[in-house]
Amino acid sequence: EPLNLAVASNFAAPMQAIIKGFEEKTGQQVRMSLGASGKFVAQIHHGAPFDIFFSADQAKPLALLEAGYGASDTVKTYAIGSLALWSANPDTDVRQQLQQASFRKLALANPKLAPYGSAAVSVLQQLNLVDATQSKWVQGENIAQTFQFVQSGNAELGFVALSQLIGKAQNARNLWIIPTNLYPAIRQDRVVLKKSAQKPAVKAFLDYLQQAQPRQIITKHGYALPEEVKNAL
Amino acid sequence: MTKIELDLDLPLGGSFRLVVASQLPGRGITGIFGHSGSGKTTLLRFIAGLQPCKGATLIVGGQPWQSGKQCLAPHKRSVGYVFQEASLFPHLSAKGNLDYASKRAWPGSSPLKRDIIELLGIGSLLNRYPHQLSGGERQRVAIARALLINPSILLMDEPLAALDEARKQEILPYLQTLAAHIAIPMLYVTHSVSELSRLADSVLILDKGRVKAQGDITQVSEMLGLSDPLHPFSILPAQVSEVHPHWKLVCVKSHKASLWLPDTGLAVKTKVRLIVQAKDVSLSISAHQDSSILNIVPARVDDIHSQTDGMLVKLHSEAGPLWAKISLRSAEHLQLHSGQALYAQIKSMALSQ
Amino acid sequence: MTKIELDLDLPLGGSFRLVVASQLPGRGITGIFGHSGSGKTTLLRFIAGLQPCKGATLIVGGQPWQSGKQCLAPHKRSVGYVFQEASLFPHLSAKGNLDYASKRAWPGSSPLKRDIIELLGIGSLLNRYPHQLSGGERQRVAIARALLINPSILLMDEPLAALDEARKQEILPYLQTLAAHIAIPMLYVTHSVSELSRLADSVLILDKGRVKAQGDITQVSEMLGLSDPLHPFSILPAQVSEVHPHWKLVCVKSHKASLWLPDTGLAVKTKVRLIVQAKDVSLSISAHQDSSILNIVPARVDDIHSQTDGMLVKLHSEAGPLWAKISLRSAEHLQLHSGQALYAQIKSMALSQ
Amino acid sequence: MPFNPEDMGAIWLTLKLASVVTLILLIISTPLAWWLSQTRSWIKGPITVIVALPLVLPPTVIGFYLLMLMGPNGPVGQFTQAAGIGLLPFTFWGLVVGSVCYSLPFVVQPLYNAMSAVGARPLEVAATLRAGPWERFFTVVLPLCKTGFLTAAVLGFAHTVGEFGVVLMIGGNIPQETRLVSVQIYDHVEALNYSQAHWLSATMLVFSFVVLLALYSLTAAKKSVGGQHDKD
Amino acid sequence: MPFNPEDMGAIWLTLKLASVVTLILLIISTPLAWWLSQTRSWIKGPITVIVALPLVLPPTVIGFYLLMLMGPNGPVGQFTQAAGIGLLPFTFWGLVVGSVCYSLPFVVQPLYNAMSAVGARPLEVAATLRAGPWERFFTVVLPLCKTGFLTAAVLGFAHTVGEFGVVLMIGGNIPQETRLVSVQIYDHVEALNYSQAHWLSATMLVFSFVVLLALYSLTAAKKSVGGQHDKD
Ligand SMILES: Nc1ncnc2c1ncn2[C@@H]1O[C@H](COP(=O)(O)OP(=O)(O)OP(=O)(O)O)[C@@H](O)[C@H]1O
Ligand SMILES: Nc1ncnc2c1ncn2[C@@H]1O[C@H](COP(=O)(O)OP(=O)(O)OP(=O)(O)O)[C@@H](O)[C@H]1O
Ligand code: MOO
Ligand SMILES: [Mg+2]
Ligand SMILES: [Mg+2]
Repeated sequence: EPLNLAVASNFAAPMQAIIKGFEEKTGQQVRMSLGASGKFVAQIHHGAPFDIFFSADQAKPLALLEAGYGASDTVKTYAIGSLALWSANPDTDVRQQLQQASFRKLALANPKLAPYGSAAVSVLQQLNLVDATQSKWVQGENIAQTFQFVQSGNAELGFVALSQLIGKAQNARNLWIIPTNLYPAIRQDRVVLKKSAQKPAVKAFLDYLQQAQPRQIITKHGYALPEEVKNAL
Repeated sequence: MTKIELDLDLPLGGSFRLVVASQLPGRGITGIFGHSGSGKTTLLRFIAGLQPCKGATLIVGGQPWQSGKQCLAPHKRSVGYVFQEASLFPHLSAKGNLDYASKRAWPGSSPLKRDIIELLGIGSLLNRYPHQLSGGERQRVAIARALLINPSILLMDEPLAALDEARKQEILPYLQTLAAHIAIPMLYVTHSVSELSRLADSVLILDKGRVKAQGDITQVSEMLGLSDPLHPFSILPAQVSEVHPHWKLVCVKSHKASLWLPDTGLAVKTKVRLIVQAKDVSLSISAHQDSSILNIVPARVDDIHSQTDGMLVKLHSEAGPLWAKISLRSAEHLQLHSGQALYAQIKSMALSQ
Repeated sequence: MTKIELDLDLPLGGSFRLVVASQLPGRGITGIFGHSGSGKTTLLRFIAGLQPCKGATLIVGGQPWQSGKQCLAPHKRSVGYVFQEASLFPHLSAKGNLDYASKRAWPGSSPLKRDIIELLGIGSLLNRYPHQLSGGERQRVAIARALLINPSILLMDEPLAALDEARKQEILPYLQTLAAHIAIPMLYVTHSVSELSRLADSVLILDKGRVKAQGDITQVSEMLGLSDPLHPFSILPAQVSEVHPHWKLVCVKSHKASLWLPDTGLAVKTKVRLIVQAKDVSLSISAHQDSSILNIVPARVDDIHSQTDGMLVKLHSEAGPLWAKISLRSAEHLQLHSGQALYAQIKSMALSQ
Repeated sequence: MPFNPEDMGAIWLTLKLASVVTLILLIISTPLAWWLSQTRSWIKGPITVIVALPLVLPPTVIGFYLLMLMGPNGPVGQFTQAAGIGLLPFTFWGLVVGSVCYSLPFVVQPLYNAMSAVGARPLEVAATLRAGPWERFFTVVLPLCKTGFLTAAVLGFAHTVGEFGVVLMIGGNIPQETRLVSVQIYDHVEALNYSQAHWLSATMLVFSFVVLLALYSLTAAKKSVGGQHDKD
Repeated sequence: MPFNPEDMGAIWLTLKLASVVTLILLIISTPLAWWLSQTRSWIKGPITVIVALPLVLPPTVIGFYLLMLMGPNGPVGQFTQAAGIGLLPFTFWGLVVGSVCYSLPFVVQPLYNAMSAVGARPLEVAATLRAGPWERFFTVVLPLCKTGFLTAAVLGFAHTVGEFGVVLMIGGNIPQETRLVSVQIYDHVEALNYSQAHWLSATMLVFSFVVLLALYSLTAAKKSVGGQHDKD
């Protein structure tokens, strides 16, 4: 019986690599469903056959736990996202443009739906730029759309996930990795669903996540690990 | 015998109402006659079950097709219907249209498909689609289709209106034979008095939705003959008494007189109906021997009507009652008066049966 | 004068080809005559611009409607077209259909809308939609619509086929007057010889897509008169010489003879065309004085044809060439032979103009 | 660029779904459209509108409501469980139900229009030629509505292939089972695998073009006469 | 539960968009459908299919491609900039363009079918009654295709109201400008604000039902005769 994972879209790439390693190692088949976290919650409420839910935030696993769908003591942060301000034009100085509000559109994820969005709003609040920029915001439903707004040049700059820029050559002008003190950590939590709590495959996968190889994959994709953040603080 | 008993009262959209309570004969051809808009099509549609009518009664050959609310569905009524417009299926070729009928033909002996196609002259058109046919060609295919369903009543709504005279002359006798031999009744809507008098055994005359007259064609012939007052005619029932192949004539006995008419292959004893147009009857005081007019019948003047364009003379002739239309000048010249004895002359070639 | 010059060679779907190179007169009524499928409708469609034809020529009243590839669009051709099927706009009421035409009428003096509606007897139907009209009613609305566009040519494709005799008798003279007074040419397709001979000044006879004969009706009358070999007729051009209101007769001069016919309000000097059915002509050796037959004309036997149903006699009469159809028995009785002198008798009431 | 096995699975699943859904849609819509075209009842208007109504909600939201209905606590779910079918969401047949609901108007409407245009006469003629209601339908209405059926099938098929909001919601994006090409392309785009997305999109376009064109030519090749009721 | 001002703004914007898009769709589709119904050219088939083709891609993906095309580096974007219109994404008119592209087939197809069903005869009659091509179109084709136009308008309107994949992608969810009800409902569902979502969905359904039914009754009220070319 395959292991069914529901994974927030932004974590697709690292999870794919992790699953590959896991399957090779254990022979256990894994099926990954990608999607928006909110959708997974609705689906889990209505009998979706998932075993573990890797959310894009902390609120949703908690809500599932409270609604009685999550197994107690299985909520745990599996990765921490990093926010970046980015422009597709290599000649743009993103920090300067943000300060002067001299752009047409600023892309960010919808703060109601995506933690990257609320993080971006916090950054703007910290920098006192909300009023100056709000009329120029364009919001993506998720961080992927936000990235596309910027990448297609329709928004001159935007708050994207650092993980989205991994492997793409950048310079110091058009990319600003936002200091973590400007926004609350974007902790992405997972939860095991109650009906799957006893499955050996679930346990095996959670164990595997603790190993070095998957942890390396996560950091390589631009995420931090909870322990490392703690260390950094 | 497929007698048709009808009783309906059918209002159509406010201003028109068709009221018919009648019995139509179960064999032969019944002509339905009436002005444009008098309800002929509506009557045929009711009989076919296409025009619903609350509370009507329709009994065909003893079988109730409708009685009050119980109504036999149209496809369970054994009718062949030639619509006033040809109404071929546009998605089928002429052949497809015919096959549609022959595949579903009612059981029983039926005329040969090949014969029907030949008679109607549509053999070369079979692969064409309706939009590739001329008006008359479409109508002929529609007639063939209605015959091929092998119905027990034929409903024909001006089937020959789109056809040329020659074609009509070919099809008319065929329909006549069909009605006589297969013994299915035929309701035949037409505007043509000559078609009517030639074909119909019995007639139903509609006027503004009401039955104006009905009965055997000889019974209604006076009304029918006067239905177009300017072109009156008389109908004489007759029986063939002799056949003269040499002269290509037959001699028929009508009332007390013998009349000659063209031989169209009639056998002795056959009953025929002669239509004598009033304008074809001339009058003479003496009986002329040196003219080409074969039929010279002693007669007595019964009545004289003055019309806008001449005199209409009602005659008691030895051949039966006859109308003669003559000019006022001739009437004066002959000093015509009621009771006068004279001779009615009828060209045999002007006689049709 | 809206003379119509035509030159077309139009293949239709493989098996049919219409070839006409001809000139049609620019005034009066031209009858288009021919069997079902002979190409009448196709010809009308070509003239109206609805049937394209490569490389054809069509010149109407000097204006080129088509010359080779240059082709005037249908809506720029001043035609009124009564289609073989009524073809009313289904989304418009009868009134809407009429208004569609009258709103777009071509400039020029035109008959009064009120008069047209009254003549066609459609005043009470104006608010109905086409599907609420009977077949004849639809056709009448279509005729009115074609008249209301006030065209300079009228194309009529069997416009009266769906109408009853009485209605026809009302409309025919109107169309005649129209063609004569407004002086627009009319191409009139019909299967009815009597309609044709009554209406048409000139005739075009089509046969399998080719022109079989064409010309003034008297020129083609022999062919026309024999077009249905079983019902031949002759056409005599004549002129009114006297009017006798008392007798309701007029006297017309045809060739050397004077003939009487019913007075339909003709004035002296009016040119008329008499249609004499061969079956209405009887022969006698002597001239009878005591009969109601008014027209007794000296004649000489020109030729005798034997037919399946009698003898067809070609006469040289003082009234002009005449066909007489008599039985073989009469022929023997009268010892008929070529060159024989005798009298042709024609009932005046049988004459129509 | 060749497809990975997941893409292949998604393509196969999509074709299967689109074919099944189109078939079911035609089967459901035909009587519905026929009834709408024939009835004079006052509920004709409301029913027509109700058929089109799902369109005004975003597909994901429709999916959400379908999920509630078909879930273990929803009335449909209770019924399917009682009937021994089990639960529909997250199964192939769940996708079928969802797609059918959502694409229904695109199939009903063209059929309804085509059927209305047939008019009464051909049916009357068929009735006098002994064809019962069913026969009339199959021998007259169907052939005269060919264009309408073609349109209906094209719209139904294409819309099912492309639709993903409903499918994502009630399917759960499970590989081999409910992961369709549309979802797969969406995933590729979301995961920023653009070249993969382009490739799959182009394939879908070309493939659909060929399928639809073939369907179209096949229908148009036979004498197309529907609607042209008479020529003089 | 009353609406918050954001919801009200979204409702208003949605109606505006759906009306504008439906109007533009009808204006574009009418000549296109007419051409398709009249032409005998071989490209009729391919064009018909191409019109339906966008359907096979998921709306979000269409939106993605539109974003690229209309962006500063895309050909359309370069053109609009050169033409002084500026860039279309994240503007109301960008949504209009996107919705028009995506809903086109639902409007073209019913019109095409209705127009094909008119047949040649009424046009021929109108031509002999001195009506030029335009006049024929307006006085004969339009009234005879009323049902087709109704269907087209209903499908186009409903689909624009409900569509959100394309709109999500090129709209940017800007209040008063590109934040539509569909997006709003979607957000509520994603954010697990279910009661808010139910409320808004119900409103949209009821409202659309009323609008569509009114549209429907209005058209049906006038003598509906299209298609029934003759009765005996
Ligand atoms: N649906 C309808 N609503 C209103 N009136 C109608 C309807 N159908 C027919 N009529 C009217 O009923 C009358 C009878 O029509 P019907 O078709 O039976 O006439 P008909 O005798 O066949 O005439 P025709 O010889 O011209 O074909 C006509 O006056 C017609 O206008
Ligand atoms: N589209 C077509 N394809 C093939 N043949 C056609 C087409 N249209 C007409 N025809 C044929 O052309 C011939 C002439 O047709 P047309 O309609 O002109 O005849 P018509 O003289 O008007 O006959 P009718 O008196 O029966 O109306 C017919 O034999 C018809 O079958
Ligand atoms: O990771 Mo998300 O929930 O698609 O923004
Ligand atoms: Mg009738
Ligand atoms: Mg014709």
